[in-house]
Amino acid sequence: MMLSIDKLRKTFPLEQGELVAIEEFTLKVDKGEFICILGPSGCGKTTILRIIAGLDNLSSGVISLNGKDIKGPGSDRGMVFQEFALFPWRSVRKNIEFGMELRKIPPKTRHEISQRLIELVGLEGFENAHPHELSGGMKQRVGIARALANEPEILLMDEPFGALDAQTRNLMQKELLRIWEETKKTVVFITHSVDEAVFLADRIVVMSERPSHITEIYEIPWKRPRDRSSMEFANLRKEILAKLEKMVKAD
Amino acid sequence: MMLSIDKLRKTFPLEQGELVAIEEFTLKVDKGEFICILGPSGCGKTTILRIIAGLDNLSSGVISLNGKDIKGPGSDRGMVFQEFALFPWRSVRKNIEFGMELRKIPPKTRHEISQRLIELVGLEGFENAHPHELSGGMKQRVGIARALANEPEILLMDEPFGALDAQTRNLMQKELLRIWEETKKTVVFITHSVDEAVFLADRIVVMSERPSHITEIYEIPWKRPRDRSSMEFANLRKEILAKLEKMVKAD
Amino acid sequence: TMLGGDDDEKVVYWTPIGPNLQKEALIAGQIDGAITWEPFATDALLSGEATIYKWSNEIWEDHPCCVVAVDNSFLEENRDLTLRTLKAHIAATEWIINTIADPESENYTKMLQMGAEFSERSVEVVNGSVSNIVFTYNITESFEEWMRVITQKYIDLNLIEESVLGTRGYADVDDFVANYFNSSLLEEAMDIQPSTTVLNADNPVRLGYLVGDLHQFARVVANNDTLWGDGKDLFEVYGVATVTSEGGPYANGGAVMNAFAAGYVDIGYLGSPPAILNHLNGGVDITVIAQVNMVGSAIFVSEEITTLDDFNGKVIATPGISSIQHLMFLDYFTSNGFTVKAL
Amino acid sequence: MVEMSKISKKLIAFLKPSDVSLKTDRRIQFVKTLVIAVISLSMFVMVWWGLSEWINTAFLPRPDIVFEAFIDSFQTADITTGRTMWDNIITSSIRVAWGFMLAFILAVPLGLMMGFSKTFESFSKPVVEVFRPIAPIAWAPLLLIAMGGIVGPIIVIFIGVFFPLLSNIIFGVRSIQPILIDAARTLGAKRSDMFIKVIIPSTVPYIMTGIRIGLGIGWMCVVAAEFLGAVGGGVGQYVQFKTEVNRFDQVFAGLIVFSILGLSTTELSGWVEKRVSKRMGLK
Amino acid sequence: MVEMSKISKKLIAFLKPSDVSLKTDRRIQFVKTLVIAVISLSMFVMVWWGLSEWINTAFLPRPDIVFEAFIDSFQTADITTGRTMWDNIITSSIRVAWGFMLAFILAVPLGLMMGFSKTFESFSKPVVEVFRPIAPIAWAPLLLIAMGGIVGPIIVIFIGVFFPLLSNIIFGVRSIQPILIDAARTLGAKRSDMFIKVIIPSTVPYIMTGIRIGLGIGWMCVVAAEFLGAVGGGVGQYVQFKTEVNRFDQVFAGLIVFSILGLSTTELSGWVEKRVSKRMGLK
Ligand SMILES: Nc1ncnc2c1ncn2[C@@H]1O[C@H](COP(=O)(O)OP(=O)(O)OP(=O)(O)O)[C@@H](O)[C@H]1O
Ligand SMILES: Nc1ncnc2c1ncn2[C@@H]1O[C@H](COP(=O)(O)OP(=O)(O)OP(=O)(O)O)[C@@H](O)[C@H]1O
Ligand SMILES: [Mg+2]
Ligand SMILES: [Mg+2]
Repeated sequence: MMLSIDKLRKTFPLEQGELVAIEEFTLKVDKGEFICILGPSGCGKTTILRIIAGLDNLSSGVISLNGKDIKGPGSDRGMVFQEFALFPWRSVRKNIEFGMELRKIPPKTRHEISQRLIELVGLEGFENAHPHELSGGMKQRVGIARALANEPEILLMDEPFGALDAQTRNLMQKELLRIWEETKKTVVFITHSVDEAVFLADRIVVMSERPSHITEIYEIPWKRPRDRSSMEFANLRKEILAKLEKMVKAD
Repeated sequence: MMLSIDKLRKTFPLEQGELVAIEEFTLKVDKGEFICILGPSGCGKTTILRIIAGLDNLSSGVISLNGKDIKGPGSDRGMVFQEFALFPWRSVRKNIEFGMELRKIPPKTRHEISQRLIELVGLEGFENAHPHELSGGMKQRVGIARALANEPEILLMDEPFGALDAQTRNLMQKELLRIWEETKKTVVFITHSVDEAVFLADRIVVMSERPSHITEIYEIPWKRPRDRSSMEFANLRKEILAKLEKMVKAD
Repeated sequence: TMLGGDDDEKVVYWTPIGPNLQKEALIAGQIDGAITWEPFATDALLSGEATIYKWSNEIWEDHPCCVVAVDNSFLEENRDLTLRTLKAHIAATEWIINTIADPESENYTKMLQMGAEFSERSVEVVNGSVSNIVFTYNITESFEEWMRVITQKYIDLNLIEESVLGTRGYADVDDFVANYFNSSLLEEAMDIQPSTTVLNADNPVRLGYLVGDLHQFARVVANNDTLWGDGKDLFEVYGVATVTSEGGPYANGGAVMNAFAAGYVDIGYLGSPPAILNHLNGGVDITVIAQVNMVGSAIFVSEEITTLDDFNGKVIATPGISSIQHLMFLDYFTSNGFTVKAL
Repeated sequence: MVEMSKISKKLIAFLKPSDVSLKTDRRIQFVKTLVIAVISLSMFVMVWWGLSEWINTAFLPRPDIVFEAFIDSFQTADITTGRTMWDNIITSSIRVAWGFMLAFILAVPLGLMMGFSKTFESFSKPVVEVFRPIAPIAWAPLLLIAMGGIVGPIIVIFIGVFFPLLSNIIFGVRSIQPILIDAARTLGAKRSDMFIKVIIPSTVPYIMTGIRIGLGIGWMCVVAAEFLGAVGGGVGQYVQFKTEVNRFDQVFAGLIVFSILGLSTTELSGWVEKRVSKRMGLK
Repeated sequence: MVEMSKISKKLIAFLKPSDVSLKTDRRIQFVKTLVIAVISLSMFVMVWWGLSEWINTAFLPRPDIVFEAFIDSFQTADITTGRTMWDNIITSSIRVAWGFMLAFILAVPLGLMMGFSKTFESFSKPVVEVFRPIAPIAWAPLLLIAMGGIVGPIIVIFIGVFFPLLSNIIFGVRSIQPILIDAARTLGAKRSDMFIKVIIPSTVPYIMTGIRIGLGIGWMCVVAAEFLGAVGGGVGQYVQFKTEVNRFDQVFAGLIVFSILGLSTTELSGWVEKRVSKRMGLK
C-alpha cells in the first residue's frame, strides 16, 4: 500500500460560515494502481488532487504517502494539469527539464533523461518548440513528460484530456496507457468522461455532490486494451452514467 | 426540400497558392430535419455552416434556401455559436430581443416573445442577468433562444455543447430535442461527439479529411428519446468512430 | 568655470537669468558675469562682489535703448488716450531730466526713493544708476540710424531672415524703420493739456513694462500719485487711467512683445531690439511712438575676469534672448572672435 | 485586480502554509496592511525630517514646516498671486476639464470611425501619426503665445488627452470579438445597427481606459502649461512662483496638492470605469 | 495587433463581400493604404499651406519655409544656442537614456519585490502612492534649482519613467497564472527558484510594456525640463529659445524633430518588445 487517505475532510471559509467541500474521503491506493475519480462538477475532485499534491491543506483527517504524512508539495508526486500549465517561455525540452534543473542534475544527465522522455511521449522533432507552437494534445504530452521527469512515485492527473477534441482524446488515452505500462507509476486520474474512466481505470471512485463523500468504487479487472463497443463496457458505462445523472438531476 | 447545397467548393488563399478546404459538398435538407455533421478537425464543418449562414462566400457551387440563392446573412437562418457569442453588455432578455429590435418589432410584442422563449429554454428568473453571471449551459440556452427569436426557418448550430461538461451536455441535448419538437425547426448541427450525433440526428453526415467531401450519410430512423446503452446505439457509435479514427490515423 | 572651450576656439556661454536675480547667481557661482540693465549693474558693483567689465556706452556709443510702443488696433480706436499717455510720458521724462540736474532738490530725494521702491534696491544704488542712463523721448535722426544698424545686425546674425521684411510689407530696412518708428504722435502729443476728468475710468490703459528696469523710470514717475496733486498720478492728470498688464511686469522685452501678441498690453515700455525682432519675426502688430532712454546697461563680472580673453569658457547671464542686452552681448563677442553657446 | 488578489493569496499561502480560514485571514491581512502602512508613512516622515535636519538645505524643508505652509495656503490668499490654494485648484481643474471635454468630443467619433472604416483610417492615420509622437508639452510655448495664456493651456491639455483616448478607442473597436460581429449579422444587423448596437457598446470599456490614461497625461500638461506661463492662476503657477522666490516649503505644499489632485482623478475615473463596466454587465 | 488585423479583415469582408483571394486582397490593400497615405499627407501639407497663406499669421509659417528651417537646423550651428540640431538631439537623447537607466535599475528589483512579497508591498506602497500621483513635471522647477540644470532634468525623467515601469512590473508579477506557481511547486521549486525561474521570466513582457510607456513619458519630461531651464542644449531648449525670438519656422522644425524622435523611440521599443516576446516563446 502506498497512498493512504483517511477520513479526509476539507472546508473553505465563506463570508458567513464555511463551505464543506469534502465531508469524508477515505481511500487507499496500491503501488502501480490506476485510479479514476468521477463526480459531479464542484464535488471536490480537484481539491482532493491538490491536497495529495500538497498544494492545499486538509481541514481534518490523515493523508500519507508510504507511511509519511504529506506536508506541502514534493517531487515524489507529479501533477498534470487540465490547463497544461506549461512555462510559455521555455521550450519543450526546457519545460521537461525544469524539475531536474531544480534538483541540480548535471546538464548531460538532464539531456539524456529529457531525450528519453521526449521519445516516450512521442515529441521527437519538437524539442525546441515553444508551447504556443503546439496543439493541445502535444502540450499535454509535454505536461506528462515534465511530471515523469522527476521520477515521481505517483502521477496526479486533473482532467488532463478535458480540453482535447474527441479523436485526439482517444489517441492520448492509448498513449497514456502505454506510458503507464512502461513506467509502472501509480496514477490518480480525474475525469468527467465515464467512457474515459471505464477505458483506463483499475478502480473508479465515484463521488457524490457537495458536501461530498465516496458513493461507490468500481473495480475493473478487465485486461487492456479494452473494447469500447463490448457489451460489458456499455453496461458499466450506462450504470455509472445513470448514477451520475441522478445526482445532477436531484440538484 | 428546403436547403439545397450543390457541388459546393471552398478554397482559402495562402501566401503561396491556395488551400482547398472543401472539395465538394452536396446535400439536400428537408424541412424539419435534424442533420448532424461529423468530421475530423479542420475538415471544413464550420466553413460550411458559415457559408449557409451567409457569413462566408463559396468558391463555386450553388447553395439555395427554398429555391432562393443565399447571398449574405439573413434572419431566415439562425446561428448558435460554440463560443456562445452573446453580447456581454446586454441582459439575457436584451440578448434574446436583439434581432427583434433590428426588425423594429414594438417593445410590447418583443417582450411577449422573449418571455415565451425564456420559458421555452428554462431561464425564468434570469431575465435580467448578464452573460458573465451565467454558467456555460445557461449561456448556450440564451444563444438558442436568441436564434429562435428571429423565427428562422433553419437553425445552424456549431458545436454548441462543446464547451460544456458531460452532465450538462447530456441535459442540454435533451432540452434541444424538446425545443426542436416544439418548434419544428430544421436543424444543422455540428459536433465532434459521435455519441451526441447518434443521440440527436435524423441523418449524420460524415466528412473526410481536407480537401473534404462527404464520405458517408447515416440515416437514423429510430424514435426518440434514444437509449444510449442499447446495442444498436453502441454499434452505430462504434462504426462511425472507427471510420473517423481511421481518417485521423492515416494523418 | 564649469565648461571649458576647445583649445583653438574661444567659447562664451550664456544663460537667461532675470536682472534682479543675476547678482545672487554670481555670488552662488552659477555664472561668471552678466549683461544687465540699471540699476542692477550698479547694484552688483556696489555690492563689492563684481566689477563692471564695460558699460554699454563703451560697446555701442550713445546707443538708444528702451522705447514706448502701442498696439495698432488700440491706437486706431483710442488715438486720444494714446496721445494723452504719451504726453504723460513726455512730462515724466522731462521731470526726471530736470530733477537729475538738481541733485540737491527735494524732488531728487523723492525720485531716489521711488526708484528704490520700484527696483527693490537701495537709494544709493539708484543714485549711482541714474547718472548712467540718458533719459529722452524724441525719435531723432540718430535714433533711426541706430534702428537701421540694429535691424541689420539681427539680419546678419540670422535671427531675422531678410525675406521676412517683405512678408511684413516693408520694401527694405530703410522702409521698415521709416514706417515702424513713428514720430508724428509725439509731435501731436506735445499740445495735449491736462484733463479734469479721467476719460477711461472703467477701461484703464494696460501698461506693459519690465521688472525693476530703471530705464523705464518715466513710467514709474508718471504712475506716482504723490507728486502731481489731488492724489492723481501723472497719467490721470492727463485724463488716463492705467493698470499693469496681465502677467506683468515682464522679464524682458520679448515677454512684453508676447504679451502684446496675446492681447494683454495696450501700451508698452520695452527695448527697441525686441520691438524690432518680434515685430518682424512674430508679426506683432505695434508701432513705436517714443524713445525712453539711451545707454545705461553694462556687463558686470566676477573678479576672475579682467580681459576679453578671460571670458573663454565662462558663463554670462543675459535677461533673455530678445533683449537689447542679449543682442549687444552676441554682437560684442561674435565680432571679437568668440563662439557663443547657450548653457 | 482579480488576478492580483488571486496570486497574492496564492503567494501568501506559499510563503506560510496554514489553514487559517480565509475570512479571518482577510481581516488579519487588512489590519496588518493598515498597521504597516501607518508605520511606513511615519517612517517616511521621520526619514524626511531627519534628512532635512541633517542635509540642512533650503530645498528640503522640514515636514512640519511644509505642513504648516500647506494648511496656510488654503486659508489665506497668497500675496504674490492674490489667490488661495482653493482658487488655484479650481483654475487648474477647470483647465483640465476643458481640455478633456474638447478631446473627448473629437476623439470618440474619430476613433470609432478610424476603427470601423479601414479606408477612413488609411486616410487619417498618416496625419495622426505625424502629430501623435510629439510630446504634447512641446506645443506649450507656441500655443501659449499663439492662443494666449487662457486658451493655450487648454489646447495643450486637449492634445495630451486626445491621443491616448484616440488610440484606446481605435484599439477598442479592433478588439471587438469578430464572433460578435458575426452573431449580429446572422441576427440581421445592417451597417448602422452594427455601429450603434455592437461597436459602440463594446468599445465603452476601452473609452473608459482611455479616459483614465488621458486624464493622467492631462494633469502633466496642465502643470507644464502653468509653469510656462498660463494666465489666471493654477497650482502649477503657484509652484512656479514659489520656486522663483525660493519658498520651498510652499513648493512642497504645492506638490502635496498635486499628489492629492492626481490621486483623486485616478480614483474617480477608476470608480466611474468600474461602475460603467458593471452597468454594462462586463463584471 | 492580432485582433486588429482579424477584425479589420472581418469588417472589410462585411463592407463588401467578395471572394477575391486574400493574398491579392492583401497586396491590393497594401498599395491602397500607401496611395491613400500619400494622398492624405499631401492633402495635409496643402491644407497647412493654404491655411498659413489664408490666416497669414507668423504662428503658422508655410510648410516650405518650415522645411527649409528644418534642413538648415541640421546644417548650421544656431547663433542663439551655438549648436546644430544634431547636438540638441544627442543632448536630449542622452538625458532620456540616463533617466531611463536610473529608473530601470531601481524599478525592476523594487517592482519584483513589491509584486512578490505582500509584506514588502504593504510597507512600500503607501510611500509610493504619495509620490506616484504627482505629475513628474511638477518636480522640474524644484529639481532644476536644487540639483542644477544637468542632473535636475535627468531626475525629472527618472521620476517620469519610474512609476509606469514600477506599476507594470508589479502588475506583471500579479498577473502570473497561479497555476504556473502550482506547477513549479509540484516540480519541487523553493522560494528562490520560484523567483528566478518563474516570476522573473513571466514578468519580462510586462517590463517591456512598462519600458515603452515609460519612454513615452520620459520624452514628455525631457521636453518640459528643457523648457524650464535644463543646461547644455537639447531640442526642448531650441524650441523654447526659438519661441522667444518668434522664429516660428524654427519652432515647427523643432516639433518635427520631436515627432521623429518620439516615433523612433516607440518603434524601437516596440521592436525590442516583439523580439523579446519571440525569444521567450510568447509569440
Ligand atoms: N479556494 C477556494 N475557496 C473557496 N471555495 C473553493 C476554493 N476552491 C474550491 N472551492 C469550492 O470547493 C468545491 C470543490 O471544488 P473543486 O474545484 O475541487 O471541484 P471539482 O470537483 O474539481 O469540480 P469540476 O469538476 O468542476 O472541476 C467547489 O464548490 C468550489 O467552489
Ligand atoms: N479565413 C480563413 N483563411 C484561411 N484558411 C481558413 C480560414 N478559415 C478556415 N480556414 C481553414 O479551412 C479549414 C477548415 O476550417 P474549419 O474551421 O471549417 O474546420 P472545422 O471542420 O470546423 O474544424 P474544427 O472541428 O476544428 O472546428 C482549416 O484547415 C482552416 O485552417
Ligand atoms: Mg476540477
Ligand atoms: Mg469548427
